[in-house]
Amino acid sequence: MLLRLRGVHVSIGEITIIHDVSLEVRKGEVVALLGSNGAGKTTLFKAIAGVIKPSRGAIEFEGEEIQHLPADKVVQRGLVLCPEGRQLFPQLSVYKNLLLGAYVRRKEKKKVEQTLEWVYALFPILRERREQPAGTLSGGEQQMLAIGRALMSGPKVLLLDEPTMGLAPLVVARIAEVIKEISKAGTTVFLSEQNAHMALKITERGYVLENGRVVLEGPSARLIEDPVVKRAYLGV
Amino acid sequence: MLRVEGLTKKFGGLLAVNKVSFTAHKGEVLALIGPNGAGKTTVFNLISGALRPTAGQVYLEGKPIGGKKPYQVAKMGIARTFQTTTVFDQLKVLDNLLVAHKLRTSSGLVDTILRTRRWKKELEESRARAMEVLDFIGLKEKALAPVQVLTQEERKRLAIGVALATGPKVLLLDEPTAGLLQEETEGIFGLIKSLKQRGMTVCVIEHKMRMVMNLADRVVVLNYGHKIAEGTPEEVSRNELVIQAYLGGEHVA
Amino acid sequence: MGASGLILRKCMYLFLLLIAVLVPQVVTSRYILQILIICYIFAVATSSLNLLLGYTGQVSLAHAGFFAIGAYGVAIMTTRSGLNFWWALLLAAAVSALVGFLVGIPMLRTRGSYFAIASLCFGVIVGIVAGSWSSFTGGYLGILGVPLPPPLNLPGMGALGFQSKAAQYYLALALLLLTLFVMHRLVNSPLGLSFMAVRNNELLAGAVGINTFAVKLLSFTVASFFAGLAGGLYASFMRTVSPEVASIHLMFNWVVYLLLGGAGTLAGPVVGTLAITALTEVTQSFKDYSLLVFGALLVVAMIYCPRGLVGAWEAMQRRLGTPLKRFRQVGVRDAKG
Amino acid sequence: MDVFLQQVFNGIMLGSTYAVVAAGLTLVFGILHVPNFAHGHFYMIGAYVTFFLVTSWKLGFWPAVLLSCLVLALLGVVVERLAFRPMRGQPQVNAFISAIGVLMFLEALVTLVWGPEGHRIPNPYPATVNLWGLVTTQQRLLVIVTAALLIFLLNLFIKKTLLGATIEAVAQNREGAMLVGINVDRVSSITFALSAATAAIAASVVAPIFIITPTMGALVGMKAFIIVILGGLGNIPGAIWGGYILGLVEALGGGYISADYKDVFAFGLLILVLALRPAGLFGKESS
Amino acid sequence: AKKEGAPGGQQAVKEIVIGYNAPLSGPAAEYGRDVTNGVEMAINEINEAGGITVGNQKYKFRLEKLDHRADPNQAVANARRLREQFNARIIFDPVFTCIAPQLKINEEKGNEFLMMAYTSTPLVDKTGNKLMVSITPPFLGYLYGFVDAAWEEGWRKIGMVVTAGAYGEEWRKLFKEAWEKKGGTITADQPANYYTQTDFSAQLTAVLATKPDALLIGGPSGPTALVIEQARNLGFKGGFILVDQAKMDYIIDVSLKGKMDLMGTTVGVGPFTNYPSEGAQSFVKKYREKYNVYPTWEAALNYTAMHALAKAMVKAGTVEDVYAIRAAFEQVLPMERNKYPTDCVGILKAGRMFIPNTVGIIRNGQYTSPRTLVWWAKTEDEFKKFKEMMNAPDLAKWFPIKEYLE
Ligand SMILES: Nc1ncnc2c1ncn2[C@@H]1O[C@H](COP(=O)(O)OP(=O)(O)OP(=O)(O)O)[C@@H](O)[C@H]1O
Ligand SMILES: Nc1ncnc2c1ncn2[C@@H]1O[C@H](COP(=O)(O)OP(=O)(O)OP(=O)(O)O)[C@@H](O)[C@H]1O
Ligand SMILES: [Mg+2]
Ligand SMILES: [Mg+2]
Repeated sequence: MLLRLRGVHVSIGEITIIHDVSLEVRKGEVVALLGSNGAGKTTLFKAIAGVIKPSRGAIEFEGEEIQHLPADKVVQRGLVLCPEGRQLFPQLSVYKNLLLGAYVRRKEKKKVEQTLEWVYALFPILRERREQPAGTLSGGEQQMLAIGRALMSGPKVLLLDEPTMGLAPLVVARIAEVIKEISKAGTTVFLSEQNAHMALKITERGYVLENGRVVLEGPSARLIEDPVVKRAYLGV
Repeated sequence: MLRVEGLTKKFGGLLAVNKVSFTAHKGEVLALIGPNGAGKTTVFNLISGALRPTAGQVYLEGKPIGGKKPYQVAKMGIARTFQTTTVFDQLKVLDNLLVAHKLRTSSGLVDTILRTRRWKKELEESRARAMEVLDFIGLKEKALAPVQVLTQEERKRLAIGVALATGPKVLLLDEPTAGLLQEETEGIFGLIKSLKQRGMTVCVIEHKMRMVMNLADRVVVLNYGHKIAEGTPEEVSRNELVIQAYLGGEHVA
Repeated sequence: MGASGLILRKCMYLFLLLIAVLVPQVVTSRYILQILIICYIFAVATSSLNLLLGYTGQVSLAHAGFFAIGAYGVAIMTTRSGLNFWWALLLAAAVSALVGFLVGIPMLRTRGSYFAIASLCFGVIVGIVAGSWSSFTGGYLGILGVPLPPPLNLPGMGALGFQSKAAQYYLALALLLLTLFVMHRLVNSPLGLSFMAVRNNELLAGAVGINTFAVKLLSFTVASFFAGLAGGLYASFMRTVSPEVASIHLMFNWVVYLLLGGAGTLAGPVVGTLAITALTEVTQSFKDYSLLVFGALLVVAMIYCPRGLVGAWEAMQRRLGTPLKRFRQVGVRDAKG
Repeated sequence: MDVFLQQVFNGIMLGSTYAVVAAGLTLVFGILHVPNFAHGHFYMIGAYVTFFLVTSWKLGFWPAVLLSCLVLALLGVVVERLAFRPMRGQPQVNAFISAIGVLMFLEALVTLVWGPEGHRIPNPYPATVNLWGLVTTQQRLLVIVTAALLIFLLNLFIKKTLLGATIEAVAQNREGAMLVGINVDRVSSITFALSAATAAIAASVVAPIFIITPTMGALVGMKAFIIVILGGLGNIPGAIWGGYILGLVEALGGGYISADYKDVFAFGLLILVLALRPAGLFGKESS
Repeated sequence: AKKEGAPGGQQAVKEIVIGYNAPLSGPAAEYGRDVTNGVEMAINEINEAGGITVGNQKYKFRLEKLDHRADPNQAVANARRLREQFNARIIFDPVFTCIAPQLKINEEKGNEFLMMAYTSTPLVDKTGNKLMVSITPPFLGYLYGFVDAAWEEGWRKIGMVVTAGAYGEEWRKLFKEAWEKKGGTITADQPANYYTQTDFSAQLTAVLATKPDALLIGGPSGPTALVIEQARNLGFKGGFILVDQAKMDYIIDVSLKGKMDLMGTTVGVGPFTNYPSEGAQSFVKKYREKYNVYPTWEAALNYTAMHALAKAMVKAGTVEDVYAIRAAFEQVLPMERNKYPTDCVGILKAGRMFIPNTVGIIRNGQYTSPRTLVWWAKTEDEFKKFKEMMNAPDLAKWFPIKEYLE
């Protein structure tokens, strides 16, 4: 088991946002996390990545508890979050953003070079915009950069938080493909999405989060057929 | 109603918008689509005065508005929303609308301090207008709530409400449903539809094609700053160029 | 806000006002009255700074400059041209507002820290001019013999003199109340909302038709007017002016009063001024260690009450769940009652 | 003409200190967005520590400067930890107030320890030199050379090293930086250490020419803020140019404008510059 | 507050609080400290000697210090606090801008206090305040004294790099007038800000280009020393005239660490540390031992003034009636010869004590004996009478200043 959550609670201020969530992601899987607006997907991802601390429960990564680690230590272990809202470095160039993505393995120059080439191959537009400050990219370009940056560290598990938000259909399709490619290249992907169509199409299993609780889980093919999912997430 | 002629914008060496022209007629919904980075938001910025065009002109009811400041453009009757939802999150819901309606009032400093009859009258009018908008966007119950307690979808509604409260002739909406669930998207969809029924001219940037197909009277497609197609949704979605640049082989959204 | 909350709040304000009015009847100490008088004057200056910094979101560091313009204006007009104090006060405040308007035009083109530093430069310039233009300002020695306000002839009440400390106290209190009244009306109006809109999001404010530059300029001018008014009264009560009235220390003090009281609240400037002044007087007893203690306290206070005393009070209220809920960002609705 | 050259030289010497101090301030103010109004007080303490080491510990000048640099780096870290880190997420003015608290504390502390009177550091290189008609002292030349070297190294560090890039990254997006594995707290500490250390060097090399007093930092700090803004926030070359420009303006103004008003011109000029270029001389206006 | 002192049947010793209102932090803190030390030392001495007896009551003094940071507002608040909370009827203050507003409240009925003002500006003599004693020699004495001394040195062309601000401006204006009346010329006038600047090369370069015989310089002593050093570094060989704010002994001993040769020939306020009188020398010794800092004119003048005050209280037979105490000064002065570090032989109606200006000259790196200017004597005879009261009568010179010959 690569990633396992046991009874995780997360509170921000006085409000508890995540209640007693337990879930698992196995090595090599692509898993979806569905949920409406404000269900707590982002919060849960942030807790896994160490940006916020869970108030209760345990998060295990490769068999070790990591819920007490700060975010940078979590990244070092190979668990990387590609955050909602992208969180780029707006005044740095695209290239420097990518380079900083490889911060945790800055010593392995060769590997970083290779990954950079791979990322440029996945998103050719980034190569074109190499020297442009990240803040001046269009929304879609920024999203690609964010994914690219997350990939630069060579993660074992990639947490993708709504990578297709506000993107053109063509790009959504492109990102879906990229996710498949990433997965093929050996990275485990945990994907939070509102675009249930896309998410369920490319994943094997899924969890549905509502009001901070897991209300449904199972193989993606089965979830697509679930009437609740159909009405709320797929539209009839 | 709103006419854009030869609009061009250069950022350094980058031609973000290149000689784009189109017209939005009164009471229609015009959708602006195109790949990421095509220049859609930039077009909105140029129309609303947030950016100065490198070349070209924008006309509202025949009057040129190019080169005007955003607040002047708003006064002339063009209201907009932003791609990332922006409302005044330090104010209450009602206050968001009141401040948006302020451009239709004329009370000044002295009126405010003395609370003159004009001030009172205008405040009443503003309130009435704000309540009307609140009713329309379905946030009447939350009038006195601080914005922080609103959900994402409610904020999107409020953003549209803020734009409406300025009393516009033309409404520019930049991805009003980004990040919303299907169910919620329908809600915003309904909102735009009823706006159209009331005769509002709406320009909308959208990536959700199903919404575009159902809502738009006409569609303008941008790619790399150029207009590559214009027409009814059906025409556009059959257009080879558009399929190649934007829609891709099969599209479901 | 519930109606009962509103009434409760009103009662509290009335109660506080009553206390303020009764002070000179109970307190005979000239020392305490002196401190309170200056506190009220500084509270006026801080409140006007609040309009800019707290409500419009523009960190202006020029405020002591306008205070000084008011102070020197009154001093010069009363001692040189023998103008009646009251006219001089009004005129000096008007001059301060005019200068604010004129220098606001270039300075407000800048934003954020740039504006802060540009305004700081203006404040420094006023200080230099006050110290150097000796034929006009008396140089670093300043101007001596500024008169007290002459008696006011009130219909039916006879002449009201300002010789006594108590009378001076009431005058300062009246000025403070006037300022708070004007601020209250401004803040609880669409105009005030437009100030807050600029603070909150300038881009959006422009998009909904607010001339953000004009709003900032208006806020700057009004703030300058009240700073000038405060300065004028200060000159008269101190009976002298010197370039210290333009010192950046004075201005930093006000920023501290404002932030520790609670920026963006009406009560904040008053609470902050009273609290910090009291604290300064207390820490004086630490002698050589007073600034050490004061400096450390400032940091600690900023850490534990980032939104100032009023903010901390509100947070406490919220936790206790009493109806006295929101002082902050009072909406127009509240203004009606 | 000779006089003019001499004035230019005077200006460059003044500007050298300004440039270094302002560049140090840019690191924390421009990049980390901490309006450290106590930066000038770091400068002051740097001078005092050197003074103490030279006079009480009888250390040589350069060892004293180096040690002072280390002490100040430590002080920078401590101040960041205690006074600025808790201020994260609050509006910038809050940190500004905190900085005022810090500077009051530091000034009072130095006054307690060393008294309010001025002190002098023995001048290690007092000899006068005559460079093609320019009259000056070795120490002044040293100030210019040290500043130039320091500026060069600092620029290299920020622009060319990954650690430099991480400082910029943290500045622009703290959460983003955490998510790529940067230890944000450590970067803040390093930045403060660097900033305080450069101030200490600048103070230590000029102090032998001047007098050190507990209040010497206040004005330098304020000028550093003005320079940082003049050059464009967060723009290190801008701050350096700004420093030299202010030095030259002061020298030429002091020499040619015969009035108490030269500062009025200098500050007025700044307002004018900002009115015309609202993001500073070298800043790009971001929309 | 007056506390009951020793318990038991003996007569209790009461306490008189002396208020001290001065800058104890900020740029003027050093100055404030020097003044305090003087007052404090006098108080300690008096107390150790058993205090004073007024009527049949024994009193000791207590000094209550408050910091006004040179801020007039704080100064007034402090004054009120001292008067009210500590019942201090005497307040020392060494900053004119802070003294001025206090002179507006010290005659209030029921709130009277005696202002011990350490300030040389003529403005203070014109306030007509009846409860003020000013305890420095007048500014004009130095100005005219220096002009004469400089002329005698043979200097004719003077360049000016004086501290900016009105104090400096007053110096520049009056010096220029007086100098040109003598027939000299001013070659250049480049004021510098001694409080904020540390490098004066710019002004010096410009002024030295006009080849003056001597420079009129000065502001606070520390920066003045820098000006001297920097002028020499720029190759200047001529003389210096120091405005009265700068003290040459402090400059040489503290700022220049004894590098006397830099001074060349310099005219300025006569050095206090080697003032040739018993009173001064024993004070210097005591002071050094006690405070381990440099004794200045500020300390010495305030020390003497505090002693004069104590005597005045005894003479007046009251510690409360400040009008009577003020009036008693006229009776207790002159102070005995050589018991005190500075001369203090009388007092003007306006409140200024008769303290001579001391003009010192360093010639070719050597001190010469200073001269003390008796500015208040109307006639030669009067001068002779005063001369006999002074610590070092040989140095005295009659130097009437018409502004003060009431
Ligand atoms: N900093 C915060 N303070 C208070 N409440 C918060 C904060 N962050 C998130 N929340 C609340 O927590 C809940 C879950 O938010 P979260 O962002 O995790 O949802 P999400 O599923 O990612 O939604 P979305 O689809 O909009 O991204 C929401 O109700 C939100 O309002
Ligand atoms: N201020 C700027 N400076 C430089 N380039 C810019 C600036 N603003 C936008 N651009 C560039 O202009 C192009 C058009 O951007 P725009 O934001 O208009 O795209 P868009 O069509 O709205 O895309 P999306 O759907 O992703 O939001 C992009 O390539 C972007 O990088
Ligand atoms: Mg989310
Ligand atoms: Mg866009």
